[in-house]
Amino acid sequence: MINEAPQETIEASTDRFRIESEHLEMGMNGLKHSMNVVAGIGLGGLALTWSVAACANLVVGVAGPMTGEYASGGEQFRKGAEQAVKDINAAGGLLGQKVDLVVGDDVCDPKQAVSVANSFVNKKVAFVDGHWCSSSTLPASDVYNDAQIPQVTVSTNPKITERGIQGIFRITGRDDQQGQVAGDYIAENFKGKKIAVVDEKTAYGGGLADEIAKELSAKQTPVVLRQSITAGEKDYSGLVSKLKANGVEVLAYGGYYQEVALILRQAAQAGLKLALIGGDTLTNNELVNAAGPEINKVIFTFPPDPRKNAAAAKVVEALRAQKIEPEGYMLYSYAAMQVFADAAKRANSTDYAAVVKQLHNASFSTVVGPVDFDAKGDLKSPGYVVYRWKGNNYEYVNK
Amino acid sequence: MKYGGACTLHRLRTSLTGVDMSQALQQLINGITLGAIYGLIAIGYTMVYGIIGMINFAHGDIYMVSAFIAVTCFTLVASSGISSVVATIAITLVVCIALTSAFGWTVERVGYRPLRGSSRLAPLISSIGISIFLQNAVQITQGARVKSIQPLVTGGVNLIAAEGHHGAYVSYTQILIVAVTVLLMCGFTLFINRTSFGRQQRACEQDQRMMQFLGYNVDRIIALTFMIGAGLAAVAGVMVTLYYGVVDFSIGFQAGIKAFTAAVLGGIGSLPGAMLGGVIIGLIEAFWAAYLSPEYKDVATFVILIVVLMFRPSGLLGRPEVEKV
Amino acid sequence: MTIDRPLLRVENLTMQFGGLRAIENLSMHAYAAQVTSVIGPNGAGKTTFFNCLTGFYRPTRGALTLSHPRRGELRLDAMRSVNVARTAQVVRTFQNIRLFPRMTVLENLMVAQHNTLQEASRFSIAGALNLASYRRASEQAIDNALTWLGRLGVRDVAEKAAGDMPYGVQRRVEIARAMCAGPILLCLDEPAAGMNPRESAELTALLRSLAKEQGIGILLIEHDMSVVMKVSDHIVVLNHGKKIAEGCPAGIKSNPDVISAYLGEDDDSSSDELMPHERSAHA
Amino acid sequence: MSATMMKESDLSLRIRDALWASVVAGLIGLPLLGLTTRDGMHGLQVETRWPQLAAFIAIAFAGRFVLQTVMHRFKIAPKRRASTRPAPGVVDKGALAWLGAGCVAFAVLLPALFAGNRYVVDTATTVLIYVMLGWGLNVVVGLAGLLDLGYVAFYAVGAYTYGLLSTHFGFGFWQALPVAGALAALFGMVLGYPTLRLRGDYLAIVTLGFGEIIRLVLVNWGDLTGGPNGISSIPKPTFFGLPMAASGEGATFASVFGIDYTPGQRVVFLYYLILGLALLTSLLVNRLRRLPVGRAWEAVREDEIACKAMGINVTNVKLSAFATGAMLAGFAGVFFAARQGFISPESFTFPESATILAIVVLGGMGSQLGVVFAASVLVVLPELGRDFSEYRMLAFGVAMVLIMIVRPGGLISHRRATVNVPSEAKQ
Repeated sequence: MINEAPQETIEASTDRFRIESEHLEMGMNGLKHSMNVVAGIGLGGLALTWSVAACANLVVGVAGPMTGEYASGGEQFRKGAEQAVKDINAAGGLLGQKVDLVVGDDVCDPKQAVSVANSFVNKKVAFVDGHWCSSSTLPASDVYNDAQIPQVTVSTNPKITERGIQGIFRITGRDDQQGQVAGDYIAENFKGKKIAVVDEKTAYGGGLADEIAKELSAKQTPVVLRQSITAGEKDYSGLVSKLKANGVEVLAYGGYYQEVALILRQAAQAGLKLALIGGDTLTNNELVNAAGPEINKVIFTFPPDPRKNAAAAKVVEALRAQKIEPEGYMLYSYAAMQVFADAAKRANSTDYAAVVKQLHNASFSTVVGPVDFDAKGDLKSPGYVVYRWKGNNYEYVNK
Repeated sequence: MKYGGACTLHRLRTSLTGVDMSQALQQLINGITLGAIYGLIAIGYTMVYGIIGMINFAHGDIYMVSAFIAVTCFTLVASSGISSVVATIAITLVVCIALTSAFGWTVERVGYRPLRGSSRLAPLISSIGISIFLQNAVQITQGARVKSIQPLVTGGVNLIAAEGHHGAYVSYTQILIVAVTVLLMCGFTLFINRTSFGRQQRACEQDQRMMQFLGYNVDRIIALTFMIGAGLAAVAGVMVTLYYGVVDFSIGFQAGIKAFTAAVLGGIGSLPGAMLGGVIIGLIEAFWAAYLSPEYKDVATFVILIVVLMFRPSGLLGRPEVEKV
Repeated sequence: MTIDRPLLRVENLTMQFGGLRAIENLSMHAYAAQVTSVIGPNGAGKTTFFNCLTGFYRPTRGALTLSHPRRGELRLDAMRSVNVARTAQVVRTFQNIRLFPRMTVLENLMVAQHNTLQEASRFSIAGALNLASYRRASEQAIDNALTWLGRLGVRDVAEKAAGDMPYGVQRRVEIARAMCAGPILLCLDEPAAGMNPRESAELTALLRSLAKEQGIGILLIEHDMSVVMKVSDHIVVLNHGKKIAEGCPAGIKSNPDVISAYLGEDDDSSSDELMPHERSAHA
Repeated sequence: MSATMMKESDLSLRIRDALWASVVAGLIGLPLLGLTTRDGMHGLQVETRWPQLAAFIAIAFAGRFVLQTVMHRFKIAPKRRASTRPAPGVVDKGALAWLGAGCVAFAVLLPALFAGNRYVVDTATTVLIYVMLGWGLNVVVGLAGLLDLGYVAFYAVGAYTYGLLSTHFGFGFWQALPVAGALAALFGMVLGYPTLRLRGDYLAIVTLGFGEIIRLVLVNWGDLTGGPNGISSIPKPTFFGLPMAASGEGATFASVFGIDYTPGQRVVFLYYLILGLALLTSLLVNRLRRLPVGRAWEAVREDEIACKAMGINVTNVKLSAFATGAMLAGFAGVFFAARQGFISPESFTFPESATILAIVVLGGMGSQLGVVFAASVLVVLPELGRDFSEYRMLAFGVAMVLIMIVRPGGLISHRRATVNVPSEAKQ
């Protein structure tokens, strides 16, 4: 009687939760219950197999970090896919079948990514839109390759398409490409300024920063400081005072927006004026409030803003009507679905070989513009453009 | 590790050439500020440990919750048209401490009281469970996006203003943080040493059974201890929100580990120890990050902790336990 | 059995904690096949003496020398507690019983034979493969254990958790465990505490026979005078860390210093200690 | 009459108690449920969710009240001082043995029961990895009583050993396995050494520190470990040299056994592989427990001083425990790397250590079967929750708390004696 009250308060948090709490109780009262839990694996499995059996529709999957640190990125990604599927079904489905979308949450954790991949295989998905993080896409793609499921990702780590997997495609550029673009921009526009290249130790950030550094040295632009920090920290005063000591004016940063916000704020607090250049993840509008007034110092590379495409106008409208701003990778996720649907139509089947063949050879017109994949599965013409944040939205930088 | 050592040495050489006093001073300031925050959280760990001899793994997340409360509160106050900075901070502090200590109480009631007297690991696990729960509860109810407020206290003092922007700079926020911490520490020490509750609390640390026989409500004392710990974490939460201005549901873990390390380094169970440990760790991080390799600063922290414990198995200020035969 | 050369020689042993002298210039001998008792009022430094002897404390001054039948002269004061038990084969029990509470009584006794068994299990490899050599060793260990449990009359609890046993039983189990470790000098810290007269009478008989038939030396700390007087060949009386008397039971009983040491004690719990048992001793 | 009086009084008592509960619910609900902030055009804006908060408080009240009433009705006394000693076996040995056998049988048949259900088999594989880790940590925490919060470090050592040996020197799974085990054991001893003098929570934080150090080195020592990119395309284990592939150069499992290859085969093979490893682990640990070293582990947990007085070298005993536990983690790590084909520091963070420790404690320390159940709960629960992913970790946390409260000794708190009186000696 001492302990129960707060349990109730916990239970209260959601009705869904109570469904689960049934499962918990299994654990509680010793053995026979626990036995049920072991059977729980079975039940879970059965439930899934049934759900597969139940729907004769065509199933496609979208996978990304729906929870956790990068949840907002995953959310954009999911919304894009949902919209695409909605539109496809509105247009009478695909090959006469209604399309169902299943969502997989990998929390950007490689282990969970594999688990998600297997559950997709189980649900007999015909196509996977994702994953979002490079570190999830890498292990998951093995499973999809195994099970012969075509996949279109937005992960930018070069390695992904370098492993000779036939069925994986990338609808964005690669870190090395955007690194180049960023590097060039710095070399041209910040001549003679003191430049530092910093990255947080993530698969994404490290790769990007290395590419920027490479490009800078190629352009004989000196870098006064090359540094790595640990993502997830809150205190970057060490880095800031190091930048200050080196009189750095331009900071090229490889990493996610959370750290960017903190670095900018702490730099401002230490009275250090910085221009910051980063990669595609800085499109996330969380950065706006997080960085505060500093936001206007942020420059980043991103593929041409699809919202400005005529082809995207309808979709953008539809999304805005639902109070969803189609920012970041939302439209790319949408485009991935489009590409698959298109390829399937041309192949007149969702069979792996046929679809992949189409994806490799045909060229598609999507909300992000014309899409052409090369032999490795990368875009033939990955355009990266430089943007600058202005208040609540970003715009092209006119060189 | 070897590589790490090598590269740090290299960094040391390169950075020492460009180093000037002002940067050292700057890092000293930053380090102490950071240390003050760690210290405030560490006291929570150390008090709880002192009284029930257990780690409260949820403590870091209580601090995280308090940071979120602070964000909400700041926003509310701002929108309610109160412009005075002092008033804003005061109100927020009060609200945060009140609500957060409620969390502290709940944690004790849910995760600890039912398990009193059972194996020492049971409460450890339940507190890990609570910590996971809090993180996800916040993520669901408050959203996974980072919350951020505009800097409330701006400006500061240039200590060595001389050679351009190479001066050491103390922001008013930093001064505020250190000041509040010092005040709190003094008041708190008095509270523990002078008040009757303080005496009861310390008596409980000595011998709970006896206190029970003497007719004191030990449960109540323990619950209060948790609430006080949470209250201090709340202050830390507010300060961090002021200092960094950016909060997300994952800040609890990092800070928790650091504060816990601080508590152990200083000698778990000792209040001055917790503060000392906090400052030491803050300084290690600040200087290591500035002069050696930022990516290895946590390694440094833990290595130093281990070395200290190898020579002083019960921390810097902890009373060494004699092997009772 | 020759009692010419003492088994244990204590030469002006001094143990100091900060200002407090727990033991001061204690010199005494203990012989094989004999029971030597160390008595004295509370806080006389008896247990401290045991802790120095068994390597838990490092003496401030003085020498503790054990003449080991096979290993020769061993300086106990220079040894770590592990080696005192392992090399010098000086095994002790504890005033506040220290069994392994959650393990069964039998397991407790097996742990006492750890080193022999570990030897036999050859880094656990022979053990893991359950080779004959190891099986034999462990079977021997088991019935060695059972024998000792039998000797102490607690064999029926062999498979019970040691911690759940009543006090008296735990005491006897602890003695059995000590014997399993194969001591040549056995140090018992108040073995009779918490035993009823009958039990302590049995204990007395047992200790004597242990000393005689096993030929081991027994050092005994005991408050129960009836036991002490019956069992001891030699008694050393400590008070405030100093030796105030030494000799055979009869001599000690009549020794005025001893009487005053006990009766002089302002703490009367210890003063009445001598008298009643006196009577029972005569009876 | 007086009886009704009684009822009345404790009814009001219960109501007051429930009110108190709802007050607390209100206090903790207000900042989380009641208020929230959203990014507005300029800075944050506060939104209120009074209905949810009200519902929350109401449920807290009702729940508390009902609970009290139930407890009152069925006279369930709140157990305040749960016993330190494991409760006398929940069931008798026989039943446990049968249950164990049942689990093994279920495990062996599982791929057949869910033929072609890749997901279930794969999840079961994950469960078994954790079972193996749990049994390994059990040696350190459950038997030797050394609280280790950095266990994942040895798991990482194993995984990276295989990852590096296979990608750089072309080691196969089976060659790498012993190497990794040995290396992990070595680490176990190296890391164990400084902690020998420490007890309880000092030990905890130091081991935690080691875990973090290893992880940070993995992240930052890019030249060796590939840093955050980790190591990818790690070869899958082979069936006695026969690859599990559609058509490799030379013979494949499928071709040799004259069956046509399906990707499912590999998953099932991996499953049986880890099942085999796990069963071996179980045998080993069970055997060690019955050996002098195993008993010494438990003795050290029970009373170090008594151990010294028995002439047991506590240092060696502790180190052997660390080494054994680490070795098993190393094996598990190798399998993990082989199964994932990709490893990166993200997989070896503190929460992982916490989960493994939780498995050991929830299972009931020292109980192997308990570990199996706990691992199933902690792995399957989030999986079942995948479809409403947000709430799954929430439930996970609650589960840990609830299990601890309901069974502080763990699911199965039952200690088997390591030695019995031989039957012929009984009389």
